[in-house]
Amino acid sequence: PQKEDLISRLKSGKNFLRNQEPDKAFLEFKTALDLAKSLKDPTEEKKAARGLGASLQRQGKYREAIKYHSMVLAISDREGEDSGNTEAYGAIADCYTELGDLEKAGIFYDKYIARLETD
Amino acid sequence: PQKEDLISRLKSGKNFLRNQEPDKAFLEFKTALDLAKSLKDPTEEKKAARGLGASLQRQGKYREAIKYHSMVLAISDREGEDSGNTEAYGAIADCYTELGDLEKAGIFYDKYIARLETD
Amino acid sequence: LETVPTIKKLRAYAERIRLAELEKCLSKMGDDIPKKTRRAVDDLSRGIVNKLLHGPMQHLRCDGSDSRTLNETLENMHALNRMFGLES
Amino acid sequence: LETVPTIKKLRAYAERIRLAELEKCLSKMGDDIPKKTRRAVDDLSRGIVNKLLHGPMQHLRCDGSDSRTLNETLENMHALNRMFGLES
Repeated sequence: PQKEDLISRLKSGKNFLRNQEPDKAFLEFKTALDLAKSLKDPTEEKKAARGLGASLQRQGKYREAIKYHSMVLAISDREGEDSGNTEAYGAIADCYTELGDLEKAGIFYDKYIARLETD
Repeated sequence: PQKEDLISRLKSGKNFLRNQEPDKAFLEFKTALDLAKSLKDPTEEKKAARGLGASLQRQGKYREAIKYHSMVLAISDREGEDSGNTEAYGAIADCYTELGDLEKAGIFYDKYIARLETD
Repeated sequence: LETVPTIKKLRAYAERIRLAELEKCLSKMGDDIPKKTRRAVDDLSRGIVNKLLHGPMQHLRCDGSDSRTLNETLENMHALNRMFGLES
Repeated sequence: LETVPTIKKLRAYAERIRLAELEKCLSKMGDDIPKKTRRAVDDLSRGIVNKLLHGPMQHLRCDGSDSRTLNETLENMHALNRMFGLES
């Protein structure tokens, strides 16, 4: 069913990322995101958003990547469940670093660092 | 049989160590070492020797601890299988540091560090 | 702010190690790893890396209000660059 | 040689983190963990710690033959003491 398709999209997106094919990864994660939304599955929705962010980062599209990494934070806020936030803060900061906006990067790294000792 | 007794001695020695009762841990590991020898089981023999070293270290008996940690290295040489050596080198160096012999400690830390990147 | 790129490089360095070791671990565990196990192992790898990085990361950030702190922060950065080979 | 105690303290610091995270992981995995899994998880925790410590540990040792290296080694030591709170 849809859930199986979702899981397999996430898996294949990950494999494309590993094999340095971020454009193909992006398409898989995009489908996964739509599926996760229609299934109302926030955990998988976060995974898809993170995957989309990572795919765009690998392609040097840092502004768009920030959009998707921020989506992870938004889902956390919506669900009152903050798994994945540490990684999202770190990734957003990495993107701002690449864009040369060290001030903004610092702000997000501070959030990232504050969470390193939590689980 | 003997093998089960050996495994349970190792386990209970570990628990005593965790509960800060190194003298009781020592006795368990000692029995385990004898069992492992009579069963000719080098893997468990190393675990027992390491446990004995750790128990003595916790009691401040560093010279004796070095003897047992060195036993791990000797078993490795005998069996041509070097698992546990990284930890043994590090522990021996720790003991020499406690004894104030920083020269000897340095020699063993060098062996330890050289192995950190291997598996 | 000069230390920001070092934070990024140190994160990437640690993540490479984490992923390599995680992959080795999963391949040793064979196929059909229960989801609970898979999750626990992932958490373990992140937990160790994050807790080990916490101290260095914190000491790469300073509010810059006094120069002693700033100098120390830069010294920390230089030491981390050397120790983890982050400049190359 | 002055850096030797720092090596010991850094090892102990990392080992505390490793054991705490390992215990959390094993408790999440429940009872009856297959021996292969138990072993793989232990190797994972050691692998990550050892590989992360390799750089800093190496840079705490120097043959002392030239003073530049010695100075750098001492700077590395001071930075590690600060960053991991090893002096207290």
